[in-house]
Amino acid sequence: MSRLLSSLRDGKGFDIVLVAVPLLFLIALSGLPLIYNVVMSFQEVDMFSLGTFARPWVGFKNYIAVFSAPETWPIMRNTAVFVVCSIAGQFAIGFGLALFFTQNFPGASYIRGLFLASWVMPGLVVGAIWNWILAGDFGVLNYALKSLGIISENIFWRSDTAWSLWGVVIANIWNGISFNMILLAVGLAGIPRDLYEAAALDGATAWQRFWTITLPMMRSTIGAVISLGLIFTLQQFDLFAAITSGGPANSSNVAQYWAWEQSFRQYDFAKGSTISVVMIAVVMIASIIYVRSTRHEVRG
Amino acid sequence: MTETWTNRILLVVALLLAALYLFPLYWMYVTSLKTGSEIFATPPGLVPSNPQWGVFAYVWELRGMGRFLWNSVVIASGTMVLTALLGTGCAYVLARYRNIWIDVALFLVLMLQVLPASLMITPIFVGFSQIGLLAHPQWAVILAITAKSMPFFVVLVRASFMAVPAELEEAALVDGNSRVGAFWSIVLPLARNGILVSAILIFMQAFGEFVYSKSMIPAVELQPASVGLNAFMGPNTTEWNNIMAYATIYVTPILAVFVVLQRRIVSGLTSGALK
Amino acid sequence: QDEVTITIWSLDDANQPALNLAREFDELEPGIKVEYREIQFDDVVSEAMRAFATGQAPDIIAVDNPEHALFAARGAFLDITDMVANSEVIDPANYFPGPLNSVTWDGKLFGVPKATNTIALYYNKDLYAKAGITEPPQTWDELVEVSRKLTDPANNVYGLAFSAKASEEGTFQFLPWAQMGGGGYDNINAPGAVKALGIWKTIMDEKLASPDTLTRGQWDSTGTFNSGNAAQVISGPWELNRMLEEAKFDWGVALLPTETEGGTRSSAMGDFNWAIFASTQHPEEAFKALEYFASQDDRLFPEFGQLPARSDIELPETGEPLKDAALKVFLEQLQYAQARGPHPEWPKISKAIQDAIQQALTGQAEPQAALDTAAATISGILGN
Amino acid sequence: MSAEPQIELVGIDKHYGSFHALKNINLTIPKGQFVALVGPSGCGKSTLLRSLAGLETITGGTMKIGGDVMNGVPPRKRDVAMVFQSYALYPHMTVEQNLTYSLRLKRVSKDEMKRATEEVAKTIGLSHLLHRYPRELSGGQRQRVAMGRAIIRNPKAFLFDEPLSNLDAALRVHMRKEIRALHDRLGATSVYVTHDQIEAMTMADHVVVMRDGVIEQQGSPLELYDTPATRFVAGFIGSPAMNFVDGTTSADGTSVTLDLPASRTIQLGRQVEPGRRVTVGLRPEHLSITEDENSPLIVDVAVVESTGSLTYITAAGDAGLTIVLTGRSDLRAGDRIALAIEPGRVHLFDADSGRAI
Amino acid sequence: MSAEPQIELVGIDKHYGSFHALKNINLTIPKGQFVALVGPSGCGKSTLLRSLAGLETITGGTMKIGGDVMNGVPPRKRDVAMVFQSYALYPHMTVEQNLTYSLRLKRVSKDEMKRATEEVAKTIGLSHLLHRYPRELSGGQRQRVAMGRAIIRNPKAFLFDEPLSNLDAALRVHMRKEIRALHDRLGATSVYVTHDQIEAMTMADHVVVMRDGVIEQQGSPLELYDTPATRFVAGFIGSPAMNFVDGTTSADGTSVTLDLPASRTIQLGRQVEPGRRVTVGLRPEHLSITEDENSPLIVDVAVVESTGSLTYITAAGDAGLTIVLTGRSDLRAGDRIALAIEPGRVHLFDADSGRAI
Ligand SMILES: Nc1ncnc2c1ncn2[C@@H]1O[C@H](COP(=O)(O)OP(=O)(O)OP(=O)(O)O)[C@@H](O)[C@H]1O
Ligand SMILES: Nc1ncnc2c1ncn2[C@@H]1O[C@H](COP(=O)(O)OP(=O)(O)OP(=O)(O)O)[C@@H](O)[C@H]1O
Ligand SMILES: [Mg+2]
Ligand SMILES: [Mg+2]
Repeated sequence: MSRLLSSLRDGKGFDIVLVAVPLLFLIALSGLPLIYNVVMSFQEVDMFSLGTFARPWVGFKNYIAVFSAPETWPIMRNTAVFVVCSIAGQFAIGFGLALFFTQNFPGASYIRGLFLASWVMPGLVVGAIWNWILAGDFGVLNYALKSLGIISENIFWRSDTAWSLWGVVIANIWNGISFNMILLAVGLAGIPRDLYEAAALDGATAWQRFWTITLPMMRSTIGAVISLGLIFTLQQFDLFAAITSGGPANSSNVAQYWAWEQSFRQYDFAKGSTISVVMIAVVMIASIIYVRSTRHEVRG
Repeated sequence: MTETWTNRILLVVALLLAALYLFPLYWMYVTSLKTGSEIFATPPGLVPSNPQWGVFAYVWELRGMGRFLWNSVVIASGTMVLTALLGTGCAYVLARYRNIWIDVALFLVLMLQVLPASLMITPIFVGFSQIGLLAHPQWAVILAITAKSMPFFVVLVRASFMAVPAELEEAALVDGNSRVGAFWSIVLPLARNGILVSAILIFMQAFGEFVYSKSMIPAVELQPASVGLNAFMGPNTTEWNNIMAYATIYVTPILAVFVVLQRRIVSGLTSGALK
Repeated sequence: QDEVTITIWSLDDANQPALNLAREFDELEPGIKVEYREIQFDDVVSEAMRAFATGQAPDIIAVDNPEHALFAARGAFLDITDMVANSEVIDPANYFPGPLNSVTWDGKLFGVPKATNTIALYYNKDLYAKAGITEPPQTWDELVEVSRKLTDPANNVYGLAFSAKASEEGTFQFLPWAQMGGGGYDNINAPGAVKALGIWKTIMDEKLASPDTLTRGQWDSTGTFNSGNAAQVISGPWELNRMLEEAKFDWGVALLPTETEGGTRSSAMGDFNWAIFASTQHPEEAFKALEYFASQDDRLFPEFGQLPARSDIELPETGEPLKDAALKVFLEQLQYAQARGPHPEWPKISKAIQDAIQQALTGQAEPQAALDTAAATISGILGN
Repeated sequence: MSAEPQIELVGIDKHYGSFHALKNINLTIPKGQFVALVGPSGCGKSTLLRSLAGLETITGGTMKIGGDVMNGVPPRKRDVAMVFQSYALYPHMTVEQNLTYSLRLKRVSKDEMKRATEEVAKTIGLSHLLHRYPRELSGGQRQRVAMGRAIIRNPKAFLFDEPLSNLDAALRVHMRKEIRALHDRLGATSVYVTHDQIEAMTMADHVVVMRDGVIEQQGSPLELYDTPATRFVAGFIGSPAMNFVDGTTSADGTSVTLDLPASRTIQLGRQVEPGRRVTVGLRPEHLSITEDENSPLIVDVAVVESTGSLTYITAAGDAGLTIVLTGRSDLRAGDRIALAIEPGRVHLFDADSGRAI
Repeated sequence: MSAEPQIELVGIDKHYGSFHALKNINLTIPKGQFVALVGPSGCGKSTLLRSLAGLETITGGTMKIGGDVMNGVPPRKRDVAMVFQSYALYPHMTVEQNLTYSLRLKRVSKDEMKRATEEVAKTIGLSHLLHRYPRELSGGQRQRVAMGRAIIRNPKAFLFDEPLSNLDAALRVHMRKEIRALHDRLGATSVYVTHDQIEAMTMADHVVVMRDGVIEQQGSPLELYDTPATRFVAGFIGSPAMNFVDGTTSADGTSVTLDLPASRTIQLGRQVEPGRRVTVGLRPEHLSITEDENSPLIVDVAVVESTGSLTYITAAGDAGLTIVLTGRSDLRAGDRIALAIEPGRVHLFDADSGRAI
């Protein structure tokens, strides 16, 4: 008993408890639902059987159905474009801002805080506002672009199949700037100053210092931010619901919205789960890449 | 002299960037002050011609926002505390070691948050109803949100712990502290930037959470402001100004608080620690 | 004595009938306690399913009429045919056929219509006058013609507004056209339906309606009519109050144009139905509540602005000339309103129709091909 | 001072991955002893200290402190104080808080803490900087805080890892005295890593010389100086380092012929195995300049350096003999000088194994 | 070596908030000179070096390198190499990458980089550790990497901040030679901060003694040793430190009466102002033990310490005189000894101002 106690205070027991409790909690609250979804993707599901695991098994039927649907590949392509462009945009802008605000000019820290706005605004409201901003006829974005002479004809961000996905990407980039910026700012704050000093003496320009010191030292933060960005982007839902509903003609539909449509519009839970399982597979690959990348992290 | 000038230029640039970025927020503010027809005017009016200041008091009263906001605060605080309690230690251990088990744990942590809430709610609802947790809906929601946001917290805070030199913890151990104590008095304060910011983000996320609360809290008295807002935002609404006023009341104080709080991200927390 | 609690879920808020009637019923019946939960339009079915699956379903629920069959066909709703037969308050004969049809499955009654609505053509009389148009269009071609005249890009005015959104709203708006053209959900590629879609395509291609029609719901589309940015709009009576308040011009309502002069009329039928869950412990009390609601149907319009689904209720004058005129048209249009389905797989059928609309309007498929695909999908769902 | 062992290391092994940092270390330190641990950079001194503190898990062997086996015992329960080579100051605490951290853990009373802080701050000369943060200190000041943090305690053992390396000479002399006085006053056991010969020789009761993870020799300071067991120890102890010249013992075993250009012979003053290849060790301070024409060592001066009190002369040639003279010298580069050495001060090592003969 | 000034500091001031770290520093360093910067811990040495490198913005004065004013010029453009007191190794780079960082920035060819790395790695003795990361190195190894990173370059000036403090004696001697050889080969200008007297005295052409942010004295090493301008410099240069005893000059000004218990008089060998309060400075190495009964200094031995080659004797009493003897001594604590000093070696300082007389 006292050995156990002392291990808890001083030894491995401390570590094990710290990890085990949250992991068990997570497995119970997130793992089981995940499994529930995976199981459903192999079953036939209707409203009566939502409350149980025991449902007729159908093997890969749902998968075959999903992959033979004509909209599948366009939607997958949209998803890829949406994810890649959103993350690239969020990260680049977020990093740029974070770097900008490391310049310690007066007011910097307050103004930086304002960039949390997109995180704190409720998804419903964000969706509605972007809906207006992107509206074709009376939207502010078109108005601004026209006033600046960038476009002459209104762009129907929401209803033009060529633009609809980009409309949501823009909104989503805006949405993700906050968390990218603030987390990268924290990461930047953790880099010892003297490394920059040494690099400056070694003749590195600001640009070279960024590439050779900042980026590698930020490795763990960047890995975390991008992998979380991926997950958030793959969960972005409000914007689709508010702006395009995946339309027109699925031109802005993405896997997560499609999965939701299948489950909660068509009430085809099995198909919804199947799509989400396919998404899980994608995230799994990304997670493995992230976890592997942590091998090269630098411990302070 | 030159320094103050660069500072001024930087400040101006910062303000411009903020203005650009904050446009949607601004739009929320002006919309709340506009009259119904002004909202859909073409071209859009950047400044309300006849600001309806009374809208805030009106919405506050009408929707009983005090109670909603209080519920939001309760849920968000509960989530933040629970997440921080469970997640901080986990992140610390995941940062401290480097082996295959850590990889597995990290992988699990990431994987466990991949499903969107809308797909998680059904199994969670079913599970909670079976163990009777739905009788305490706010608790149920706190637990559910915590599970959803913890991986986020863990991955981020882990990155902060990575920046704390291991030697400092060792020094504390030699000075006679236990692992628990060293963690508490040395490692934690030095990782506080990351923890603080992540906790803020979690709080804000939980403050706006909506999918779980909507499904698990049937009683209006216990619902958070997000659900109150949603109830208000049916597909056929004319009250955009009221909705935006609601959103304004909902968002602004919390944003203001955290603009101030996040200032504590200061650089060089560990400088001077090591030779 | 034991007080019985019954739970009612509905989307109505404090300004709408269900919540008020439920309160009244609670007051009225000392032995019955009513718990009321307001649910958002989008969540009704999913919440209900989840609750039903975990044994926590309410006693009474209000569901959108096309989704009624989804529950009825699975036996989730209580068969109230016999209760209605014995009831002194509810008489099926008093209801419009459309709404009644939507609560019927397999010849049995699984609920009571809560209210009803339909769509018609609103038009801006001022803009008509400016364009020299005197009469609202009677046929589809006339509609296109009139819209062309009314469209005025320089002033940000479109000739027409409607919704072709990829949601139930799109189906709701298109189905009447298909039906007027001799089609239906089970015959969606009838030549008249193809023609109807062709007309829609013309309207979109010529920008007689805003491109955002593709992603905008009826409510927002009507908003552009109210602000003078569209000269006509196809929408329902739920807009009346807003329009009275916002529209700063003279307007009128006309029946939906038909395919040909004097051709078949049709319209959509909307709004919710009451149903009792089969799992209820208190079927009698629940039915008593439905009876109370039905008994108050005559208050729906004067107090809450909703149209009762009943032909035996005379709607009183409101004193608003515009509104009263409009109401007449809607009541006439209601005669032709048809229920969607009923079919337990309605969401999937509807989805096939939406896909066809969107494909055709975005130019990804010709109307004929798009509707053929939809027809094939639907017939697969219908099991033919 | 009693002789009961306070620290006992038996067969300690430590691997970092595939790198074998400590190899079968056996060491017994009696209570109250002051042990200096010396050895070239990277030989494992810090590793040994860290293992003693419980910061590294040793991969083999038994470690006892105060008679109790310490393998697996957490640092907290070992009751040792340590000065880290890298300082490891708590960056979020002021100097004062850094100093009192361990006392606060022990819930020492406010008064006593105050007294102790003042005393230690005076010893390390930082009384005026108590409210600074580590990042606002100079390198030497940081090191002094690290030192102060250890000596404020009253532990079973002190572990010092080059605690004075960044201090100036005067302060270093002062601290040396203070540390030794503290050690004596507390009767504690101390292990002291240093690169400073004078520190090792003057402070320690016992010196342990390490090399590549192995204890090469241990003994009292003068033992190591006078009778180094190996060529390595001989070269390591003493500054400037001992000069080494290869040679062969004469047929009678009383002298050595050096491998220097004009083959020279030096007397040993004792008898060794004849005709053997040896390395001769000559301490710079034992070489003196002589007028004797027959001196066995005649060299050309290459460099003359003076520290003021001493003069270092480096001879030309491969061997590059170093000579230390007291005071100044008028010699200049290029002068030819003859060197003398007392026979009793010649060290001999086996040319192959390096063991002393 | 030409005498054109390479580094010129005029009236340099530096404040850290309210703390005045450098006060009106004036210093001119000719091209090719090797300057040692010494002074007690916290006197501003690192600050001065960092200001030279452009890492601290000076708050006053003008700084020129190679004739160009450097105030406000970024570090990168100053073309100086620096060894940081805190090493500042790049933790995410291997030893090799750390070493070659500056070369890679200059896009030096692969071959040349390889050659340079090998050469430097050999000099610093880390050839076998090129693929390790800094966290896997011992303290001394880290310091050597920091050193290597500076010397792989070919800059206008080298700035060394205690670059050898964590190395053992043998390695230090080796590195000392290498640094000086490199300096001579490149004809660079070097500023070298050290606490090691021997380093300062043997490596430098010029020594600068700082104290509390002020330059106290500068000159050649032996100048400082022989004719310290102040009591502070006298005490700082030379190890062990000079002994100081207060006293009063005699009426004829040729001797001083010390304030020691049995008032003693020592001869000065020169004439000074009579009846003046002075501090007498006696270097430990200039005191010798004499049999002369009339010796002016008779003390009791308190501590005898031997480093092998030298013996330090500390006398009892407040003054605590230190004496250094070559070789060993049989003296023990408690013995009474008489000390002699040559009159020419007595230093005199004004008792108040500390200035040399
Ligand atoms: N950031 C700072 N804020 C306040 N004071 C500082 C700061 N950095 C250094 N100092 C003070 O400036 C003085 C000079 O510091 P500096 O590092 O130059 O000393 P140093 O001569 O290098 O000493 P050492 O030999 O101990 O390294 C010290 O007293 C130090 O406490
Ligand atoms: N984490 C590690 N991984 C691999 N090798 C390591 C690690 N830490 C230390 N070493 C190696 O172990 C050896 C011993 O290191 P240690 O720090 O004990 O040396 P030291 O004797 O203290 O040297 P110094 O005098 O330079 O401080 C060194 O060669 C070092 O490179
Ligand atoms: Mg070490
Ligand atoms: Mg310094």
